[in-house]
Amino acid sequence: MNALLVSAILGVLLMLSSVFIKNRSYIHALALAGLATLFALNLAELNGWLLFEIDVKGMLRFDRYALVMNAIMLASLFFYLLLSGNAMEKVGPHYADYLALLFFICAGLFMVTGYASLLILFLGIEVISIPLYILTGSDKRNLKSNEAALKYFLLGSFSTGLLLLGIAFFYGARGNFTATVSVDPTVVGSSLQLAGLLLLLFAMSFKVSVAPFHFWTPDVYDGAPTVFTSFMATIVKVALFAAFVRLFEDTFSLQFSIWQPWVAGFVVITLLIGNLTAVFQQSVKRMLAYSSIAQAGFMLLAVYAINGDSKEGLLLYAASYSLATIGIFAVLTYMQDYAFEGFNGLAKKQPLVAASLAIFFLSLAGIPLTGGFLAKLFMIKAALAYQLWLAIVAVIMAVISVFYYFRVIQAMYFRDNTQSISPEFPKAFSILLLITALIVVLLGILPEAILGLLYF
Amino acid sequence: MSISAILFWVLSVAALFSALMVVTSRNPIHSVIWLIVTFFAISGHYILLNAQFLAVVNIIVYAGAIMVLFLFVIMLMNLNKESEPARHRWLQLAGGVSGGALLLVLVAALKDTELKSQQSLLLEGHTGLIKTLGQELFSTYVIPFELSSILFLSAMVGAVLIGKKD
Amino acid sequence: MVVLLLLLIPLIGACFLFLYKGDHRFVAAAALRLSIVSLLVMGASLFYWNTPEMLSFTAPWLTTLGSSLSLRMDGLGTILSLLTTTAYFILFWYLKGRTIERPAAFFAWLLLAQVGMLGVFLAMDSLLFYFFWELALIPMYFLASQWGGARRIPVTFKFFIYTFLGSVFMLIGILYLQSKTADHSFAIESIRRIRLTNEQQSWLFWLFFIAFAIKLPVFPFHTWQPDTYEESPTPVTSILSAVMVKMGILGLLRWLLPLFPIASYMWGDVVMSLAVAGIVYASFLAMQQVDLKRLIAYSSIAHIGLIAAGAFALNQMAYQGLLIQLFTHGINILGMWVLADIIERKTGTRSLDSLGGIAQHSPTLTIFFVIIALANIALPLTNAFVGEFLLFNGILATPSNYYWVFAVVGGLGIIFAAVYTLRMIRAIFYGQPSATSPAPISLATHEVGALVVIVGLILFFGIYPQPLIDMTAAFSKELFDQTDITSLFRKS
Amino acid sequence: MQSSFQLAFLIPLLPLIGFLINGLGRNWLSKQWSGLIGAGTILGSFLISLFIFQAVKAGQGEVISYFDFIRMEGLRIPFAFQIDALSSLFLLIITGIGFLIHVYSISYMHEESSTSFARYFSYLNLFVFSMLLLVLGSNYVVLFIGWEGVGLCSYLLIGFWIKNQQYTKAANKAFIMNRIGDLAFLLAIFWLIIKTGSASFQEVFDFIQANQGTSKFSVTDITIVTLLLFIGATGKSAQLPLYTWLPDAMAGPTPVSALIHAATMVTAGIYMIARSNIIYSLAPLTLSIISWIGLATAFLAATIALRQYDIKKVLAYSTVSQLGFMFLALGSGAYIAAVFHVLTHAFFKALLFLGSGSVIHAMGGEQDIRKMGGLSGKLKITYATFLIGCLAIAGLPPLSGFFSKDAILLSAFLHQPLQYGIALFTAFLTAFYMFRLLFLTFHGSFRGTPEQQAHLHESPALMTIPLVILAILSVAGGWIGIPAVLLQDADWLGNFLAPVLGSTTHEVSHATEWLLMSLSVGGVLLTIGFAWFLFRHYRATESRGILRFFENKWYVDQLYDRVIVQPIFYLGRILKEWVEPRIIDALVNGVGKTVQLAGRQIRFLQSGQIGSYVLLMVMAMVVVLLVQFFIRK
Amino acid sequence: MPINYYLFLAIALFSIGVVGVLTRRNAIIIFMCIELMLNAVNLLLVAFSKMHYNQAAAAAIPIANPGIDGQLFVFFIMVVAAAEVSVGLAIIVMLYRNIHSVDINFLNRLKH
Repeated sequence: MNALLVSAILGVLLMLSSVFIKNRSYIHALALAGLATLFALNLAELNGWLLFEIDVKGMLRFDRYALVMNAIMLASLFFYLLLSGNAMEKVGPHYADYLALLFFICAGLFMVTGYASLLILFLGIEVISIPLYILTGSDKRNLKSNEAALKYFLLGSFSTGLLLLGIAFFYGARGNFTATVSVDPTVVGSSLQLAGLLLLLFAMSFKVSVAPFHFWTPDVYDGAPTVFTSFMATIVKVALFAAFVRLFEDTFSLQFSIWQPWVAGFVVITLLIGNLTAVFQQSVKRMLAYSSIAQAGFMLLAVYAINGDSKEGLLLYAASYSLATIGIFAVLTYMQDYAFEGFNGLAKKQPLVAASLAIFFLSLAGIPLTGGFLAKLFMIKAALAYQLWLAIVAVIMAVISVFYYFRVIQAMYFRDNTQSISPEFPKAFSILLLITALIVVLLGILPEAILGLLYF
Repeated sequence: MSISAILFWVLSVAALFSALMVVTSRNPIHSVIWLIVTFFAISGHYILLNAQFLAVVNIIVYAGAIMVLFLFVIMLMNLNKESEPARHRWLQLAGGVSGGALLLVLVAALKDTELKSQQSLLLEGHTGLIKTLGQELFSTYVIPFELSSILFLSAMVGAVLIGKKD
Repeated sequence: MVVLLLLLIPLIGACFLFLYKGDHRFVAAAALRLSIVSLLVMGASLFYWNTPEMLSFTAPWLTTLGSSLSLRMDGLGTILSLLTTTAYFILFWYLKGRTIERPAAFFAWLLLAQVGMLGVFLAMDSLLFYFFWELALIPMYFLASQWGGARRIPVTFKFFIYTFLGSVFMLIGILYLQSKTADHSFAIESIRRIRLTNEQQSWLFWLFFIAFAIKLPVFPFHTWQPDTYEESPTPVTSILSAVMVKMGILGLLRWLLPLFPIASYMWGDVVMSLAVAGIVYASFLAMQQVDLKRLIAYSSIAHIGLIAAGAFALNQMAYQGLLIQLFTHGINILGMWVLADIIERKTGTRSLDSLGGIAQHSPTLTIFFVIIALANIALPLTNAFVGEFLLFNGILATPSNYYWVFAVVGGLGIIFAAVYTLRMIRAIFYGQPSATSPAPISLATHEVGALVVIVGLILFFGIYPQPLIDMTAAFSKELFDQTDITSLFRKS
Repeated sequence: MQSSFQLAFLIPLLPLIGFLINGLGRNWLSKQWSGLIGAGTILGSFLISLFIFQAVKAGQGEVISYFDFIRMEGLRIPFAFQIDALSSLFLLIITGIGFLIHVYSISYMHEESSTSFARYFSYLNLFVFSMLLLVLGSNYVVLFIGWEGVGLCSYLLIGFWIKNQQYTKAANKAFIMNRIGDLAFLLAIFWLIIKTGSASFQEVFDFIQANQGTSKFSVTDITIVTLLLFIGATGKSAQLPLYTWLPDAMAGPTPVSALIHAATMVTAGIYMIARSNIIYSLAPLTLSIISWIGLATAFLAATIALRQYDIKKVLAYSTVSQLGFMFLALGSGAYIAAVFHVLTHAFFKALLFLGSGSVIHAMGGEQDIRKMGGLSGKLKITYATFLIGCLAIAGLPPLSGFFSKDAILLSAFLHQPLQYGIALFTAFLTAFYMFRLLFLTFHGSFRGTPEQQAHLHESPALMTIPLVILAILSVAGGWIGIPAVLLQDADWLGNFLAPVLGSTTHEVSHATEWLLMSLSVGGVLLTIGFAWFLFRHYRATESRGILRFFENKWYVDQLYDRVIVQPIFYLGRILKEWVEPRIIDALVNGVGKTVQLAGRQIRFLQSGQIGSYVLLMVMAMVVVLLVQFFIRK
Repeated sequence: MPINYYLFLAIALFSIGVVGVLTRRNAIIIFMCIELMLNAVNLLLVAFSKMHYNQAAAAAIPIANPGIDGQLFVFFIMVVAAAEVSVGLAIIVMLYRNIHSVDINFLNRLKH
């Protein structure tokens, strides 16, 4: 609640800041300071301290899980701004506006992690989506960016329609929008609620890019300015997953046996399509887009297996996946083009960057001693409580993911640079990247650092 | 057949027909016009359902503001002729069939649904009155109401950001 | 505590070398010293620090998951740690004067791999085991891919992905077992207490077995191995082949057999058939190879087939032989790779067709080669004899109806081993000197030293193998008690 | 413990020390020193063996344990020596003849460089060490260690001239064929260990005698074990079907042929079976198989020897044939006769080989008897000793061969008259080809090149003295086992070996014995006359018919090549070229390829068209709704 | 009127919107079809609102303003739709500026 309100205020502040502050680094600093404040306020709320005492009238509910998730997102966002702030300037002249939109999105993120009414969920999703449409198209001269924006907008609006139809059915069955479980027998078995459930499932699947509702993802991620792709693919996706879990854990827990097989099916299709398609990509950026679909398949296991393991796993996933992906995209913004060949021989020229990237990719692939491994471990463990075959499919797909993640590692470490140009990275950037990588490793060694927040 | 039933049928047929025309019109301008007709028909339904305020808002906001915006953009782009080439035949067919299938499936699924009240009693109650709505909006729904301001802010920033020529 | 020390020494060394960008001489010397320290610590743990407190270490770690940093050195761990430290010492001594591109990274990766392998050998917690399992794999992959031959990238990638695929199945098995434990723990003691039905044992068996079969490798999961051995730089190949392969055997002995004894018996025939088929198959292929490294690679598959068959013989004799063989096979194959490396470096080729007549002018090298090659085919009074003797003896005593088939078909490997080994010796050393090796091959002092250590170990344990038997007797007894089929069936 | 037994460990140790000194110091030792060390250590062993022999003669044998080779729960294999009549006799043969051959070698190998000279002696010493280990071992494992050790040394010595790839090929062949037998031997040992829990002779024999026929050790077990042991013996002792390595082994230096391939190593199989006589006596089926295989080998090798032209090849086949006789004796249950023949054969065959070495030496390396002839004039000592050897092997009284062969024939007669007939015929063949060899080599006119003729000379004393000693032994060696029919209570050997091998008393009348003896002696004399008639003057003749078949060694090598070697080779080729890359690896790679291919295809779903995206989504929705509402209900 | 009728009417309108999205190429028309879908939902919500009101009235459940939630939700949907339209049209105009077309078939730089 603290963070939600303050982030909106910060958004307004940054929106206006461009009028008063001409130096971009000050704006950047302001944004970072704002984020730090948000983070502090969020932690304060974790300890029970609220900035405003507001009667939310059952619209919002910030429980511990939501707050921890927010903390993770804010921390990721902090690293994101540190690593990619520079790249944001290259997109266009409206630096402060981009930041303002980011903070508005932030408010949306907090809405979807802490909603208690489907209305807030809907509003939150829209608060996230509408600025994202704009950020996707923010590279106005770039036709790919334009195209991505329109595709994202049209498909996103379409899915909003599905979401609303689902909510309408839900309302028809229940008479309210409260996102809690209903034990009313006329509600539990009603086909209206069932239809609403399925439509909500489709709409949420769309938002978190779960197959077969993922089609927008590769095109949009590819077309959007890299720095915003990074944001979309990580923090936003994580928040929406939190919302997804919350919706099906609370509201539809009694229909568990109905939707669980469908989610399992979606997991399989998502993993298959995401991983298999990623194998054949020629551009690292597009490969990452598909890989984010594949990772979504893994995160969907958290929905599938609503249990302690899966929720802990989602937290770890949020942290490790976000940090690793943010790091990779941050490096990508420095590259000439996004072909795999661009990474050839990077290890010899930029050992720190290469090592960090290697750790990020290892984490994404789920190699032990990285956060990504433990995250996957939790997910598989959670799934194993129900179905062995699903766990087996998941790990096989994790192995397939090695196919494409390791292409970059191979390029960096095992191939020689044949081109004369090689990307230059500022020293501070390299060190920051390494710190990010070390955090990813730390997550794999001491996950208690994050999971502890849930219980203490 | 009561007057309300007659009105219902008339409005329904009008809505469906005009909606179909939106989809099938070759000329974008016609589509816009038909959509406005649809909105009017829906507003009529709102009145039948005792949602007077929404009916009015629907006409002002949708039929008025939003559709004018559409019209304006279409005019701006000089799309006011039957310029759109037809889609691939089978794609159209597949689209129609899929949409139809969706309709059929949903209707079939919900055909026997247990509704809490079978009949909609027309012209009864005061739910749709502006006063009731206003009171509720600024008490229970004050949080979403305030939060939607963020939406507008960001939409505003975004529209400026995108629309500005630099 | 000493087990932790064994892991920390190479770990610290690796970190230091990763950060240090120094000249070759310093790096090689530092690595050699580290390996000597490791070896000394290992020796001390054998003779002085062999109390249970010193040989085990437990610290809380990943407690929310039910895991802990639990290390213990039992008989199996002892012999494998001894092998690891010895092999590293020999290898680093051998590599002392060698110029390697980016030496610091090379040695650092090797040391990191040592951490992983020792961890696998000592871990008493299944999740920790899995961690180390992968930790050993990654450095090997980087080593092979960065310093390897022309086809290194696809070949080592296949190696990596194949092994990784196997290990994730094992991970599922581990997670399943953990979920069945009473205290939701990954510790081996807790897992042992689970009572599994035969059906559960059966599919868990395969989940684990595939991981180990690929690592070993057991026919027909072996195709990554010859390519990888060929393309890796030979020092890396030697570690892969001498030490890393033992991870798979350890997996069989510590995790597979004691946890799923009934399934091991049920599927024993299948596995042993694969194993002995692999012996013959690999021997046939070894006979056909013209590349020295590929030949040794296939011969290694044949040896591993025997070891795998021995593991499923489910009797104490086979276990005992296998445990000895762990050490002796490591030393012998290490010797083979060192020799292959010497020959390749000094003649510039490893094709049997273009080698020849080396014995004419380089008798010392020839003697080393012949001794190590003959040890490799388990001639009596070399170290491998006792191991293979007990192994075969155990295979003939396996509680299967086809015991004699396994013994006889596996025994064909003895004959074929002689065929390809002698062919190799003849092609490389006999006849007239070839164009590639007209001049005598001189060996540096440290190279001779390393080879002398190997030959010394071969002969010492060939004549007096009892220390190795004593080291592992308790473990083989315990393992047999856990997998004794007759008593298991009586119980159930 | 007998005090002299305490020295027993020195018997193998001395040659081992000799091996180490010669092996490690080969670059520094002069030829004199190498030879001295090589021969000296064997002499030392011989002297100790004599002591021990005396001690054994005086009393019982003993088992001396040194350390535990393998000690684990349920199995203990000590490194222990068994000293009894059998082993002490073999000790004498090995060290005695070994010493003579060492001495001979000093001269024979003098043309080698000092390094390879030392290498030669180190191999010889290692061989003697292994052979001693073989006969001293008190259990099958130590026996096996020596068994493999002699195989290894045989390999090293056959391929001694490493430049010649033909020779090294022969060495490989010898080693591999031996390994085939070794596998069977090993399996037998395993079987014994599994069934009896021990590998020590005494314990195994006690166990089997106590439990034979029961479920602990059934008749099948006995048959299997004895058969496997016998297969092991066929490898080492060059019996059918594993004999073909021995003629090829003639690639090694001639003294090596004398020592290894005539006097000692090849008799290891006989020793082993004699040692295990307690088990064999319980296995009549195996015994009969052994006798038939021995007989067949004897006959086959004799026929081949008829048409060979290489002096060493003839001797090699004769060795195979004589070994066949020994197995015939074993199979007939006449273990003492077999050991007796081992002893006498060691004398005269070593003599013959060394003699042939002397001839080859004189001929400058020529081994083809068609290019010799008339050497008796120049090589008088060699001729005389060679003649004695031929007479001995032909079995003419009172030379040693007569007594041992007679014992074998007698046992065969008692066992199975048909076998006796064939064995007798084979004995005639032996006389025939040996005298063919003698006549072609030493009689007639010289057929070599003039240079060779000029070069002809008698060998130096270091070579001829061993010849003479061996000739004396060949004459007198048989007198330790004179059958009762000729001289009462003169069968000293039988009495000596009886504690180990059991006494053999024949239930046969003296008249029959006389008949048999005269039959064989008369036949041999006739055969020698026939040979004299045929080969006094050599004429080059084209072999025809059956003789051509014999000359080509019954085409056995070709048969093995076609049936075993080539199929293995082609199978290997198929596996390498086809199965490995196209099936197994292709399956593995196929998975990867499938992934890639699937990726390539699936990505076309991503058409870039909003319409198709929405279409797919709607279709998915319709399917899910349809299934949920109308099928899963 | 039976609420079912409203339900079917809304679904029909919604499906027509979907068909429009599927069959048209003009981005603006597609967007309009999406608006049609939203309106179908609005209609449905209002109908359900009425239904809940009736039910509460019939059962005399003491809730203040039964069924008002649905109508308020419609209000928010309109708010959102307005914001969406402003952004959406801005994007379409931007695209038109660059490629002088609003035909979505020309949007295929990003694929596979």
